[in-house]
Amino acid sequence: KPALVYGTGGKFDKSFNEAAFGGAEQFKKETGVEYRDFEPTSDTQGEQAIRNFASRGFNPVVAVSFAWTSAMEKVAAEFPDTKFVIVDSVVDLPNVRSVVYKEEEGSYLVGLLAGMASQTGKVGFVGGMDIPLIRKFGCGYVQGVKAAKADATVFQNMVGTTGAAWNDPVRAGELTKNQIDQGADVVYAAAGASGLGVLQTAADNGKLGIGVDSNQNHLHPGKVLTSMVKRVDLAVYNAFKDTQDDKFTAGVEALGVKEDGVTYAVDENNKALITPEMSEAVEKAKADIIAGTVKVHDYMSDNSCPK
Amino acid sequence: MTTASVPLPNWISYGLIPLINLLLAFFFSGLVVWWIGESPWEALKFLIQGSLGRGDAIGFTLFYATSFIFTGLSVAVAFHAGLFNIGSEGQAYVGGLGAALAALALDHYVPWYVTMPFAVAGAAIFGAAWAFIPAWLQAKRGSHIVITTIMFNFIGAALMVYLLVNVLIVPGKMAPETRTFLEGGQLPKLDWLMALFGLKLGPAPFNVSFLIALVMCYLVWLLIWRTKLGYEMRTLGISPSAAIYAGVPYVRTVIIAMLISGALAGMMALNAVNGAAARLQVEFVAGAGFVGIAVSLMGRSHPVGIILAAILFGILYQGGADLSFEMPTITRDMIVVIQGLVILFAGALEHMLRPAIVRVYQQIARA
Amino acid sequence: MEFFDILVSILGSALRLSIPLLFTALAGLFSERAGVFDIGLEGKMLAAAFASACAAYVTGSAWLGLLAGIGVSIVFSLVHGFASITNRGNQIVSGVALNFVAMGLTVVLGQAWFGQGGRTPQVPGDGRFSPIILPGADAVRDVPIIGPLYANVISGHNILAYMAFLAVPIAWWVLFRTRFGLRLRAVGENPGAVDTAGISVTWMRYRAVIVAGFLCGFSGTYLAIAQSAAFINNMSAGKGYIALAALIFAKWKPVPVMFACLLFGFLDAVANFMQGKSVPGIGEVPVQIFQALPYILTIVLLAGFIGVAHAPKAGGVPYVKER
Amino acid sequence: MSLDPSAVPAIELVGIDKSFGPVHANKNINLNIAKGTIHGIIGENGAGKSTLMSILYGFYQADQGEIRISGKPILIRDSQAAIAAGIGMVHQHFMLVENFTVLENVMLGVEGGQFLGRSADKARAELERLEKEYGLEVDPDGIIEELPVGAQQRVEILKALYRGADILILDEPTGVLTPAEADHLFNVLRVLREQGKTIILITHKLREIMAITDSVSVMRRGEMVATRKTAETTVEELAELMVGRHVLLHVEKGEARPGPVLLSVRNLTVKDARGVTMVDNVSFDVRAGEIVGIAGVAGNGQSELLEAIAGIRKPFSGEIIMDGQPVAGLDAARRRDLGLAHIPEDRHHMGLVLKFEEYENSILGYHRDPKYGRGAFLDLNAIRKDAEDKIAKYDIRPPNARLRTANFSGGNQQKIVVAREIERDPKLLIVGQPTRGVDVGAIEFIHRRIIETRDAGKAVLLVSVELDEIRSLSDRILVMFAGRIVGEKTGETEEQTLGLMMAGIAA
Ligand SMILES: Nc1ncnc2c1ncn2[C@@H]1O[C@H](COP(=O)(O)OP(=O)(O)OP(=O)(O)O)[C@@H](O)[C@H]1O
Ligand SMILES: Nc1ncnc2c1ncn2[C@@H]1O[C@H](COP(=O)(O)OP(=O)(O)OP(=O)(O)O)[C@@H](O)[C@H]1O
Ligand SMILES: [Mg+2]
Ligand SMILES: [Mg+2]
Repeated sequence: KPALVYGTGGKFDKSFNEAAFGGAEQFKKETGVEYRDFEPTSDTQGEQAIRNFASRGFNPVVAVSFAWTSAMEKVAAEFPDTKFVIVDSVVDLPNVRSVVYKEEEGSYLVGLLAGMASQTGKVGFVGGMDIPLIRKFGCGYVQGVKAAKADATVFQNMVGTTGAAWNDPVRAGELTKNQIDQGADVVYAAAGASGLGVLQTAADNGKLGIGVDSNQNHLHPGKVLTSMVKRVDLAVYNAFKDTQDDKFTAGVEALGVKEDGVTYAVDENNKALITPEMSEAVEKAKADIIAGTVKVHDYMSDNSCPK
Repeated sequence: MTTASVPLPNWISYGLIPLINLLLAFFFSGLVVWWIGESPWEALKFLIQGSLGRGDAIGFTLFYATSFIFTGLSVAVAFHAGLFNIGSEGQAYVGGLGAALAALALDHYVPWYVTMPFAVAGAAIFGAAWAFIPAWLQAKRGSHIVITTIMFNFIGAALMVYLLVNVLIVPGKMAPETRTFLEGGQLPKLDWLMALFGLKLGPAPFNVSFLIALVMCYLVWLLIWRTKLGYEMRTLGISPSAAIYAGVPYVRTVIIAMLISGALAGMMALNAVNGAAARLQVEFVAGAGFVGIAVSLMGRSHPVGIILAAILFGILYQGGADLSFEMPTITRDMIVVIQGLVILFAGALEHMLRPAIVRVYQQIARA
Repeated sequence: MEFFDILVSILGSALRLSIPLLFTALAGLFSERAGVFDIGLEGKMLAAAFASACAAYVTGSAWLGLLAGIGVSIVFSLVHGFASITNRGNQIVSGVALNFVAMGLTVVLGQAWFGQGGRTPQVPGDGRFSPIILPGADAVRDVPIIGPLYANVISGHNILAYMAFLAVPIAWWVLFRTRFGLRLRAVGENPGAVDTAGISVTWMRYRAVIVAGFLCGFSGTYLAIAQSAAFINNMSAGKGYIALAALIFAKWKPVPVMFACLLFGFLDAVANFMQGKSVPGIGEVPVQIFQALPYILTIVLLAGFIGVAHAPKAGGVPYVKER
Repeated sequence: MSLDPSAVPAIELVGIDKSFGPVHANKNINLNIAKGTIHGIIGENGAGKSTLMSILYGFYQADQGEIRISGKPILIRDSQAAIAAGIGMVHQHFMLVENFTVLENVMLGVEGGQFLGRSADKARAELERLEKEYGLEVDPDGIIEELPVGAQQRVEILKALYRGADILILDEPTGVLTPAEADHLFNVLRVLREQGKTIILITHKLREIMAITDSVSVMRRGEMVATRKTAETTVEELAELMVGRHVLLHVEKGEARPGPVLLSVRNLTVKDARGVTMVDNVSFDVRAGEIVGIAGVAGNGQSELLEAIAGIRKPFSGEIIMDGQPVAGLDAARRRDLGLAHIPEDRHHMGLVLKFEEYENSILGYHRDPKYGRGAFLDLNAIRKDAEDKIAKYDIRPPNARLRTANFSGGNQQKIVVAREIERDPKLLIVGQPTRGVDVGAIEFIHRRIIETRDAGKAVLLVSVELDEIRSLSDRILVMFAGRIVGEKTGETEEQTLGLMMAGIAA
């Protein structure tokens, strides 16, 4: 019986967790196998939830969000025969699969679009909690923007430095407003639930937002340029599936553009916003990345971003 | 006639009335559960099973209880001196720094029992330090300690986050937390104690700081009811004017009471940091400081009462986790509701039932 | 972007951030002027935010949201009244208790109803109070100085924001120019005098806390469906306490209360703006400093460097005739 | 002025009964007061006078009994009802909003309209009219806390008149007044009587009863023990009725053998919180083996003087020398170490912690004494033993050291304090209102202890508003008026002479 532990954002956060939920649902639809899930509302609950599932014989136990890293380290060691999957972080244990994404690549693509869509040549980035992972988003985004407009400016802000930062749309909105006041006309939100505040503010001020994790274009049709889709659903789906057909492999799995782990979203909500030359350019960039002719720098490789 | 000044026997004032208040709090909590469409009885069942059903469950329960004993004592000591210390949360948080620094400094070189006294001292000193400024402001400037301690909770949080994110974090790690302490920096679990009762502790982080907590209960009892300082604190707490008459030094007493209160709050970190997580994490206090208020009110600021109340809340916290796991519609925040209701009924509404009970009592007394 | 634009931007942000403080502080003003201390402002704000978000989401009407927010907030006030007025309980303890109830209940219900980790779903357009562009805002936008000030600072807020500032003179007038205000202030100074004047102390105080609830309803609603578009766990984030501090800082006077709230709002805005930027001379200042600034300032102010603030004499003391 | 018995009385109280928890403050009280008369009520502290009046004014609710106003039974549920029935009251402790203006205080509750603006002007006019008519000058815009007590009392009276009271209750109005103010007050009362208003006057001062009332009732321990036409009674009779037996308050005591000076006060000035001078450049000595009494109308600075000597209140200037050592800088505890004992005026708020058990109060202020425990700890056994000894020696009832202090009666509470302070056998004993709210038996007991203390060669400083107490105990009497010591007399001095001095008239 597979089990899924969400991040603190909650199951229907229209973003990260909802994507994970989607993957699990798809698995259920295809295989008809039931699964259990749990939504911790505070950091302290994660460890107990993971342990509870493990001790009740659930397998695999999938935990999305880096917040459960240390919890996973502990519990996975306690239950060596159970298969664990952690998303967005690396836990180096024989029974743990760590799924990480090349967010820099996806961010590069949306950055490229942002750069082209911006009239002012100024764009913004609002991150959630100030951690390397989010800086990685920002770094890829900046590279994309510069690729489109070498002289463009990118304002970068972080909502906060604790878990609360994922849950503070008000502050996120204020930061967005600041960036808009400074001239930004496209703002990329990589801030979980706080991102909703970013998109809201952008829409309220007639500017464009960029969604993250799952396709958020529909939140404000015509006001969301695109979304950097992170296929968390894939990670969950694969985890469940592989364990079922016991093809489970431990170790690090890095999903990038090539593996279709990250991409940008186009649907009827934002078709009008993406001009032919934009889609042409972004598709080319995509091809180049896959071909390896374009190399997007990964912030976490050296904790720094090329200026 | 008014019943306010009719004396009641202790078993009613300190036993029956708090019990009834507690039951009221639970009754209303039950209503909430019922309101969101779950069965209160089912919920209660899960709550009890999840907190007392298995060895590790009991372990977790006592683990939480340990934290609450510390914070409960913290609130109680201040309360006896007439001070309402809402700052235990922040004092515990900052105390964690002291405990962690001791562990980080020593764990490479010495076994845990050598580190422990330093960790205790560190936690106590940092906690007390965080209580000092509010205490001083209350004593010297008369700035309301309730507001100042609340403010210090926020300031403490900002300070700790800054340190964890920019100073103590392990480079390259995502989560803002210190490195994991080695054995030498940790407080060992109490498996043997559980074993005595034929229980398996399992993964539960029930650890030595529980014993430290019990020692503190005894010391606090001594302080309040057996020492001259305690006598002065109680005098000040009950009747400030009598304290002046008796020559109780206001400034000194207030500050000392708050320092002790802060130190006790700080020691809560021993349980969470050195005992359980073996590292200093952001927001590790997780509300234990506030639970202390409820615990102290329920326990009538007496160590024995506090131990009982702390265990009760331990049951709530551990059982609540299991409950929310079994009944996903009930999140663990249900505990916060119960906690609030307990404070409301055992604290703010403590006199609500007294007149009625006095009448009943007088009926029986006459008959 | 040169200094003036920055200023305009910060001022606008400061204004937005000070609104919830203003409503809440005014709420505290009425309650405490009547001798009922209210640490529970925080909780009332939170409960109101949740109620308004739910109502607005379900009905799609911002005004019904406001109504719900006010209603729930008043219910909390009444509980506080029941504990501290009728049962003469400790007012601070009661306030603390209600804060916990609000903090927990909102998440429990939110999770049970919407399954979004305690948040409510996004409230669609009409469910929100959206910015109002004051007449001529766009016209004067390009006029130097006043143009941007009018267009970006004065104009472009939602109706609640303007209500907040309207509430200040009204509060003043009610407190100092009406019978209700006279009695309210009297009951906070010497309930005995009010009682012997043949006025019910209890009823007076209840009315005061109800007004407080009413105003907290606005601040909560503003948080949830004006400033943002949904309820978020613990979204009041200590604003209730800051408002309380502003109230003390302003020595329980309406107009100073407004300035105190604007000051705290300004600090918050600066904190947001400064983050990531480096202060000349000092270099990059950690955000935490700015985040802690309002609290630190509060301490400094409370330390009496503003001169002793005289709380209403009967504040915090239940009215007990017979021992 | 009509004292015609056939006329319907203005006020009839029938079987009024009231308890505060254990305190039976009013026991089945019956009282008739004729219209257009001034009726006095006297009684010890704690006798139940204020309670009875507060019931008539609807401030408290009687547990039983009926109130009739000019014949009609009425239910006085709250002060509103009382005011409606034409009753006005000036409370023992003023009921004024201190940071309001006089006008605001007068208007409170009868604002005449939702909005203050215009109605305030009307009120001002009316107020000024009343001030003229009765000669009760106060500045309508003065802030209460800045007014002298006398003026504040005028405001209270104006409040009542403004509400159109026909029945005016004054609870110990002269306690806080200078004689001049008191005389003025009485003139006002006479004017009111001429106008047919009915007045009830509570006081401890028999002189005043004789001077102004038409009839008088006496209360003792919650009961109404007698009512007399003033013309047909005497001070002696009233005094006897008050305390329940023939009073010879003169305790027999031997000659004083004054020794060396143990307390000397030099140019002491004390100001209260508002900066008003309460003790004004006072100097005097107290010698070993003598009792020095300080007489004076309440509120003339005796309390402040006492507290300054005890180290509870900071002097503004001047010296206090105890046994040759200046102590102005020391706190209460240090002064105790030097051999000071202090029986405070207010046992409920200073002398005792009512929530403590008896034995805990038996060490209040001396808890740091090594005899009650070494080092940081208290030796409970020693303390309880010690407490039980005192209980036996002072016949404190019930004899139970573990009983909550609040559950002792006032007299016994007072004995607890007296025992604690006197058993220290101090060098210097300062005593404030030792027998306030204490029954006669206890009074004599306490008086004897105080004299024994003197005879044991201690210095005793006694402050009391009860002249008889002062006269019967003191070897020397200092009379205090308006913060000054206006003269010194011996214990044998005539009551009248002292009275005049206390009034600030003769020296
Ligand atoms: N509000 C109250 N609650 C409890 N007990 C009270 C209250 N007011 C008075 N008492 C008690 O009732 C008794 C009578 O009090 P009361 O004030 O009527 O006496 P009094 O005759 O006015 O004394 P005094 O001459 O000092 O004014 C006293 O024992 C007093 O302690
Ligand atoms: N302020 C007070 N607070 C609490 N209890 C009080 C208060 N005043 C009086 N009491 C209680 O009321 C009872 C009677 O007090 P009071 O001062 O009237 O003494 P009393 O009735 O005159 O008795 P006696 O004077 O003969 O000792 C006592 O139990 C006393 O503790
Ligand atoms: Mg009286
Ligand atoms: Mg008495």
